[in-house]
Amino acid sequence: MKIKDIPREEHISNSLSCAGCSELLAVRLALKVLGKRTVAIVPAGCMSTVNCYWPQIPFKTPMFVSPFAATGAILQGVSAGFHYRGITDVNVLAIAGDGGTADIGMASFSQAIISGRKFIYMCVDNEAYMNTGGQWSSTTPPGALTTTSTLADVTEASLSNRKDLLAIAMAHRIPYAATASPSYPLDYLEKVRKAAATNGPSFLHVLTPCPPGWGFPSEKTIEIGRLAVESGMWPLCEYQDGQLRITHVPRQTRPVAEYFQSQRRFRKLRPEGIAQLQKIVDARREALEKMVSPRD
Amino acid sequence: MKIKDIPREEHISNSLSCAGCSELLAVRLALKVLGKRTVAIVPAGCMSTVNCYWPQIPFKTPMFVSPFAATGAILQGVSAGFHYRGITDVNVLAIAGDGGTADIGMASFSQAIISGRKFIYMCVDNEAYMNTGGQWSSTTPPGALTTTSTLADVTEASLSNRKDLLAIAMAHRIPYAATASPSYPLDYLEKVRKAAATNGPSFLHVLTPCPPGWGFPSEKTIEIGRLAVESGMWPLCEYQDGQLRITHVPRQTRPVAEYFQSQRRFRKLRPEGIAQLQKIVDARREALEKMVSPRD
Amino acid sequence: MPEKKFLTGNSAVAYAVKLAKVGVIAVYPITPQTPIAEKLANLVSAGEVKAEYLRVESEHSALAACLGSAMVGTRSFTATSSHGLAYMHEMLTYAAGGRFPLVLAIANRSIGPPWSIWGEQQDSIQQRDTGCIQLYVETSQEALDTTIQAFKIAEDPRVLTPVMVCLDGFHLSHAEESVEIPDAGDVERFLPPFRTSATLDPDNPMTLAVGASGEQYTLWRSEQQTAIREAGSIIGDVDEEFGQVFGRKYGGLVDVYRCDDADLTIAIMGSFAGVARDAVDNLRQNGVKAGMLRVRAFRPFPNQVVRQHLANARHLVVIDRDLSYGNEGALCSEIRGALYGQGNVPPIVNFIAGLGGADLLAAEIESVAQEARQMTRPEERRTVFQFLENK
Amino acid sequence: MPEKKFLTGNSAVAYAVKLAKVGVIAVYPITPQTPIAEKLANLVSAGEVKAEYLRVESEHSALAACLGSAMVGTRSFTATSSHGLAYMHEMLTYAAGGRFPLVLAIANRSIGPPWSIWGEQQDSIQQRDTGCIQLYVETSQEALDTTIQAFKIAEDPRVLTPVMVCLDGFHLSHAEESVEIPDAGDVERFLPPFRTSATLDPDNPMTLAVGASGEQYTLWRSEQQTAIREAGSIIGDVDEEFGQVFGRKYGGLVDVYRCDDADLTIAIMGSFAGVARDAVDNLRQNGVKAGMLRVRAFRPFPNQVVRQHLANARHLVVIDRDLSYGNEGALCSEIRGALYGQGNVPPIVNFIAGLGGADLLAAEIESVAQEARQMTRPEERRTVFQFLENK
Amino acid sequence: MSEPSKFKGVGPHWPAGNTPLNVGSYTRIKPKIDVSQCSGCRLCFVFCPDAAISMDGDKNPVVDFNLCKACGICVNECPKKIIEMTTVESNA
Amino acid sequence: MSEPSKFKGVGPHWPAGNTPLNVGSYTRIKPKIDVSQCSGCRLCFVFCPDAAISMDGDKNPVVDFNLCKACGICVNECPKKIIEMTTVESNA
Amino acid sequence: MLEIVWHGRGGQGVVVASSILGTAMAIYEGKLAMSVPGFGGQRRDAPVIAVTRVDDIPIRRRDLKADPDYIVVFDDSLISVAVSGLRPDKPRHVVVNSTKSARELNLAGWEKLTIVDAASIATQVIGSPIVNTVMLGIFAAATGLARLDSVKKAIADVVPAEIREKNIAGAEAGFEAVQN
Amino acid sequence: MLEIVWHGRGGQGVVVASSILGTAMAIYEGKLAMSVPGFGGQRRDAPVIAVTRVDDIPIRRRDLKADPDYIVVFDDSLISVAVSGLRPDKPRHVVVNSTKSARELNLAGWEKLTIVDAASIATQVIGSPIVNTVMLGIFAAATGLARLDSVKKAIADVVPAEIREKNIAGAEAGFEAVQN
Ligand SMILES: Cc1ncc(C[n+]2csc(CCOP(=O)(O)OP(=O)(O)O)c2C)c(N)n1
Ligand SMILES: Cc1ncc(C[n+]2csc(CCOP(=O)(O)OP(=O)(O)O)c2C)c(N)n1
Ligand code: SF4
Ligand code: SF4
Ligand code: SF4
Ligand code: SF4
Ligand code: SF4
Ligand code: SF4
Ligand SMILES: [Mg+2]
Ligand SMILES: [Mg+2]
Repeated sequence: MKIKDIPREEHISNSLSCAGCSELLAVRLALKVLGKRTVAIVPAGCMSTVNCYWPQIPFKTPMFVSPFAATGAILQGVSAGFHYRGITDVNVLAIAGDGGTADIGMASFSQAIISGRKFIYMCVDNEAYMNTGGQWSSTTPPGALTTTSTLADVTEASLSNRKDLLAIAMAHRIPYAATASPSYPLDYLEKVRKAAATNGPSFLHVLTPCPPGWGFPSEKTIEIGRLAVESGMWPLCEYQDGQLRITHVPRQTRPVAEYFQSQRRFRKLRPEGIAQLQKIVDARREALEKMVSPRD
Repeated sequence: MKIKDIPREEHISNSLSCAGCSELLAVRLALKVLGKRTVAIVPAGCMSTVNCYWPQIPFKTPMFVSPFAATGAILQGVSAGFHYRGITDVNVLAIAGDGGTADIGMASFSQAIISGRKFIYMCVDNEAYMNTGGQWSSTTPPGALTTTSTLADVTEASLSNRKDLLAIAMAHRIPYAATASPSYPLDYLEKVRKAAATNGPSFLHVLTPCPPGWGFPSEKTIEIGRLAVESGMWPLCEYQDGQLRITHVPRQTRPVAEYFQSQRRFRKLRPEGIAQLQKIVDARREALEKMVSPRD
Repeated sequence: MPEKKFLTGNSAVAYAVKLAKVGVIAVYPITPQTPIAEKLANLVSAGEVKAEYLRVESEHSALAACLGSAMVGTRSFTATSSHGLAYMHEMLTYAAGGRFPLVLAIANRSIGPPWSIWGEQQDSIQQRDTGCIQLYVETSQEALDTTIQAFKIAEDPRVLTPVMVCLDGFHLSHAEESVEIPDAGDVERFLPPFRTSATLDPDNPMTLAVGASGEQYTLWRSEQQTAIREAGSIIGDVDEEFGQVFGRKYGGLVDVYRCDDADLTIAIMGSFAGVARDAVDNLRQNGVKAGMLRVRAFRPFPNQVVRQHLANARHLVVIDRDLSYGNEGALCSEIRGALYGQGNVPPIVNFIAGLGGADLLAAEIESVAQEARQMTRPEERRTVFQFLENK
Repeated sequence: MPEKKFLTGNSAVAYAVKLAKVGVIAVYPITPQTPIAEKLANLVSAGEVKAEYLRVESEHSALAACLGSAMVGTRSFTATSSHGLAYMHEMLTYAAGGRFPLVLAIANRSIGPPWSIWGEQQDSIQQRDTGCIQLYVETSQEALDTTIQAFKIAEDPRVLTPVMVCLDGFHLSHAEESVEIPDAGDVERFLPPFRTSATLDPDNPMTLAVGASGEQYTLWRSEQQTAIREAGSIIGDVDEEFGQVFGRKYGGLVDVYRCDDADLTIAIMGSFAGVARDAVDNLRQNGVKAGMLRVRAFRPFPNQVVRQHLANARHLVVIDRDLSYGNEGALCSEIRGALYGQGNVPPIVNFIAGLGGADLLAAEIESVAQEARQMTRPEERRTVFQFLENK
Repeated sequence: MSEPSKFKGVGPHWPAGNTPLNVGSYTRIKPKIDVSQCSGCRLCFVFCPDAAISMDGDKNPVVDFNLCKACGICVNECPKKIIEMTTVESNA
Repeated sequence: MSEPSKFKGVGPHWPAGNTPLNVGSYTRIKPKIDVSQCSGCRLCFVFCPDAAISMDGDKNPVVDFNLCKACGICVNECPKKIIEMTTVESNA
Repeated sequence: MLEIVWHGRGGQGVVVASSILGTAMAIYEGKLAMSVPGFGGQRRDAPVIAVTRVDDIPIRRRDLKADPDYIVVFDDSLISVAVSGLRPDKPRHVVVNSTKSARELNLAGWEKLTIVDAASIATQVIGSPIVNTVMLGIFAAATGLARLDSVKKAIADVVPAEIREKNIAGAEAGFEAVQN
Repeated sequence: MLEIVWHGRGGQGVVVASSILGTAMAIYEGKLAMSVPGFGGQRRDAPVIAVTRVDDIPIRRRDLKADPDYIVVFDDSLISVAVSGLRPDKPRHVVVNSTKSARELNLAGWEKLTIVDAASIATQVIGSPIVNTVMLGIFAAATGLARLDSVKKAIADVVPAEIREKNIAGAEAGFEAVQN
């Protein structure tokens, strides 16, 4: 796919989201690829709240505001219902936050994967409960401040203290899963396409920088996303047929410090903490490269 | 540890379990190693039902019958409460079934691991909802009949169609996790000891053959467990400090067919299915060996 | 052709689901409901029921999955009990507020602790404020017939509200008796194909379950209230029509037994109505003009018919297989509400019985009835616990 | 030394939790409760509160975690709203049945759909049958004082039942007003260290939350009922004692305003009592002998005091910020139950108002009151929805 | 608050794409594009979260002030740096 | 059913290890061990789910008929095959 | 109304026996019937009861507190339990599976008494010691309450296909054992 | 009872301003006060209001439907909204942040009117265009309702430490801008 091939038709606009919201951007772009015949299941979270309050209804495609914990189950039901009625040309898409996926939604997420039904589960991860004002979630990165975690610096505990949704989805042997970023639209949309083409459950874990929540000016949204990838904080990978691969190797790799300094949420992170995290990120990058490189 | 070192003191007896129940055996043996100062959190399931009905109270150590979905959360609370009160000499042990762990309990299980608190989460896995009469759970193996899954034979879908709790726990980077079987008491109890010694969350996934649920005579309970290990259906492994290792390599390896023929629940499994499963098991064994062998 | 079978209440429900041609079934096991899940699983794998059978991980998800399938135009069914129903609480509110026409069967059971797998109506009573319609049945036959009626009620364009069919755990869910299975063709004629208003349809895109506040919010809520009150008359109509087609009807909102001239009335819900009937007969043999009022519809609560049938009662025994801790049995206080302000209302004994699966015997009802006859002042009130008074 | 601060209802609750020296806090975010969770997180990380702060994955788990910590002898606290409270439903029943003395703060909010983050009391009303004590407060000061009282009530050996402190979302949870923060030493004297009966203790091993049936089951349930009824008097005593120590009290079960000689009474719960007071004053200026009855304790329901204070009322307006779909507002039907059988009871207008966060103005109450005055026959009943009647 | 529902469907549901409010109306600074220098790379169009930029013809990006929230992303991401924020009097 | 609670604690909780019923009382077939040949390996003791076998002294396994459910595991697992099931008249 | 109480142990098929008799009476004998299983999560070997009620008018009670006209005991270790506390106010027929004599079973006093070694019949005919269908045959012959034919049809309705024939044969064998 | 209504946009600190004035009145001016924030999940730039109520007796109403004695407008694009529909039955004082004249703002009719370019003061003194504390100073000076000193103390109570001093300075600057 090329930039020029990105469809012009818009399926969502006039949303009440904050300026520069990349969750909204992720949704907007995904719908362009998935098209009109897509039904969206959107649990409580920013993407429902800013898009569901009467009389302002920004989704042009069918959308259901789902109970916070139930996303995976609603997906199963919708997918099974279409299947029962022999309807095969509709994409079933969930758009859930990190809290809605990794925390309260974990059980129904997990079971939805096991169900083997056909759907796309997209987690838009802004690494906190933003709709309620930015509380800690289990994907909040070490060293990041939230309104309920004032963790001032990295501690041994805090390092393991984060759920890796891709790893969890892989542990479920999901047919297709990937990490992505709207800052890399072609990589992202290619993954959306593959997810839609998967005959079974698929999972997209999309990092969605949040200006007010992370503390950066709204015009930097795309830049921050790029920085996350280039600093190794957010590797772009893909898991298919049991194989993990890296889909984009950044030309230049930046120090994580740059990433941390770009956002107020990391302001309490001290040099030692940053150094420690740099090590971890380097280690992870290595491990990842090993993991994907064909054995011997 | 030697057989002779297994403490004689009994902490549970006169339980209403069926004859030859290996869940009860797993609990009985674990309590021997953990001792008097152990509090057990037991969600709805056979291990609570057969041990909690007034006036028949078989546990001699403190026990709480937990709501089905809440095990992980109760663990967090108990562990935090002890910590707040400065009590450090009590083992906090959960005894949950496969349904209580892999299905309804998945979210609280997942969060409990991330909490980093100190506890032992033991899943006694009889591969179905036995307390309610043997319905499908997400750990029911392919080809096994339950009262809600009459799946007559192995299908592509059914193969991925099973949650691997060890893999999921590893994806959470849990400090200590292991698979075990009461048919190998020394291996099992050594793992219980290590779990108790872990300063953080630990997970024990124990295969517990169930005579009425699986359809074999009660005297075969231990034998079936051995067969599971020797046939490669239930590898005994351990995950510690990010490393996975095999703790017991069976002297002889048996064909999975033997395992399937030993239980009525597999009666509908046809030869092709068995052959297919043999392949999968062999592949898994290989993969596992590779995974644990130090890289080059 | 109708066919006679010897069935438990649970099996009767399963056959009703088969006859209703349900498209999606999502049930999570729990005693005493489990046999419904198992029977349906068998019917599905035997090809007798052509439905998608979903194995979800909890009751919250079971009802959520049904919402999902109903939203894309598929008739959907779930069933549960006790802790399972409690675990569904949020979803019940959601299904009712979203006006999703679903049918749930509830095999009534107590909620722990104290744990008890046995019968009690606390589980569904605790859902009285969720906006779901609640129908309580007495026999296996009524369980089957009411489940079929429930789909028609729930899907009526004027109603579009979930219906819970409540059957007593074990006493009804597990006891077997003769049941006539209606002819499939008749049922197909009686029950039109699934209709719903809120759908996820790319050809008619909508946002479902939107947000609102103040005035618009209140408007939707008042419509919800109108719909469930309306259901009051529709429940009666559907029962009547059912009677015409199948020759069996149950009185709609309430079922009365020897009530007309009764000056002592026993109000009750569910399968213990059987022993209440015995008690009524015995009392009458002993010269007490007794009658029974069996409330079938607890939501919507039939204030008016209750008033009608209790107009002449001079003594009232209300049997609750539940308890609103900190007040009294729920049926009792709702009946007080119904009779409020009427001329000389009867004094009430609230008999809390059948908790934790306890059997209830006609004799026990009779002795409470005798107590009730001693009470004369309308403001007198007594709550009697089974077993404990004689201690 | 007491200290004056300008606080929201939410902050007031957080300060109460601090003063109560809670040991474990497990709160999951949800609007409008979230500021409680955030304030407590700050106090903990600032070292002002020495408690374990648990970040659980849901409200079901939040309450479960509190059960766990209470079980090992630690005073524990959680707070929630709306869908969060609904998601706790099973655990509320569990905490009450297991007799665990916990305190929950509920920032009242509606439950969707229609989604609304705004105030409404439906969420806690839906929990009326779970066995938890429910106290509704009017001001930030009362929120703080009642939360402290709640621990003492819940932990009383005669009660051992969870207490929900309910404050209206936004109107109270987010509005700021003057609050006097009691002296820490006084609170320590007023509130003894945490006591509970059900503990996981290796030195005194027990099995907690056991199963039972029939007679034994009924015995435990009757004890649970006795305890929560008993709480009725204890709530009053604790309020009295609080008054002696801190110079503020709230009337215990109910708070009355110009009721003694009133022949039109407005019954209400929560922070809208303020405008009800204005309405009463205005009505009196227009020659209507009006009064207000603010129900503080909805569970246990204070049947007797309600009867007492409404003995002379000739007209009654019951304002419900909730609705039991298929019947009427919950406060209304519970009041009917309380007055049942009394000599000439007043006709009631049930005013359903403040749904989905709607403001309620004194004038609106007054006009409904005028309607009520037109009604004379006790059996007359009217349900009036805010906004919709004038349509 | 808007007038209550006239939509005749049942329940709290609403036809898709109904947006009486223009979210762009809040801000009076808006991007100005010097189309003369525009390469037509479309990145501004792609990255605008609010679908406020459309490509009229194949070359010229056009900003819809009714939708634009003035986040500045287009300004930041335009490789040619030909977009700048300017204050507009009426924003619609 | 047993008599209602006399235990004075509050709520549905009960002192640990109270078991008025002997689960062994249901079955009248019980294992018989030929201790003369016993090696003292203790496997029967280890594998008995119901804690019905205790090692009296260091060598002799003893079966408590009140606890034994006659599952047969000990018979199956005894390496010396010196345990057999026999019908007993009274089982306590 | 006639009440039949069934006594056995978990695994012996007491509930199924009651269900089969109920089916026989309700479907093939033109009666109204109800079968009430002993409630609760019994596990193997624990005592279990079930009650079958038969009448010409609708049956209203669903409890297990029966005043039996017939008492069927699958396991003679349960006899004392089965007959204890029965008022002598009406004739009751006791049917027992046992190798013992009436005296050994302390049932000497009962005039309506049928003792058959159903276990060995079951082992021979069905190939397992599960006596429930054999006892049904014995019950039919000894009491005349249901025709053997009805019992056999009911077995066919209730018992899973793979073991159907055997169990019908078992019922026949039990029936004959009494006839002769 | 005096009612002050604050108008601004999400991010301009309207709610905090109301909270600060309430604190000043309640804690430092010996009055009773209540601050009612505009409810709901406003996101940046959306119009927001807040109401402060001040009285000598307990304040009972908690709604946003005020009949303001004082109207404070942080963003002059909101003036029309702010003054629309106000009955002329009582004197109301309007305080606006603007560079425009009364006529340009269509406020010519109002005798009690204070217009100050608070934005530039804020940018100078605080270093950001967030005008809420500056407007508080202006409000204090223009209305005399609260002493500057009380406002400064209240700011110290409400505003986070790191930006406290600047905002106090901002209030002072606003106050002086009116004084002179
Ligand atoms: C059962 C339940 N608990 C809590 C909430 C409140 N709630 C709504 S959205 C939300 C946070 C969502 O966070 P996330 O899923 O990460 O999505 P985001 O807003 O960050 O996009 C919370 C806590 C709810 N709606 N339902
Ligand atoms: C919320 C809820 N749903 C359902 C149940 C019913 N239930 C109790 S135990 C059980 C099955 C337990 O299965 P598992 O966890 O595998 O344990 P096992 O009995 O197999 O040892 C079920 C479904 C319940 N107690 N609570
Ligand atoms: S808070 Fe963040 S995620 Fe939510 S709408 Fe605003 S920018 Fe988007
Ligand atoms: S069913 Fe299986 S797991 Fe449950 S008690 Fe019996 S043997 Fe044990
Ligand atoms: S400023 Fe933001 S919203 Fe406006 S056009 Fe540019 S990218 Fe779109
Ligand atoms: S980003 Fe710049 S160059 Fe590219 S299309 Fe937009 S305005 Fe033209
Ligand atoms: S038969 Fe089973 S229960 Fe009895 S002693 Fe042997 S192992 Fe234990
Ligand atoms: S297993 Fe056999 S040999 Fe070993 S101790 Fe037991 S009886 Fe003796
Ligand atoms: Mg998020
Ligand atoms: Mg299991």
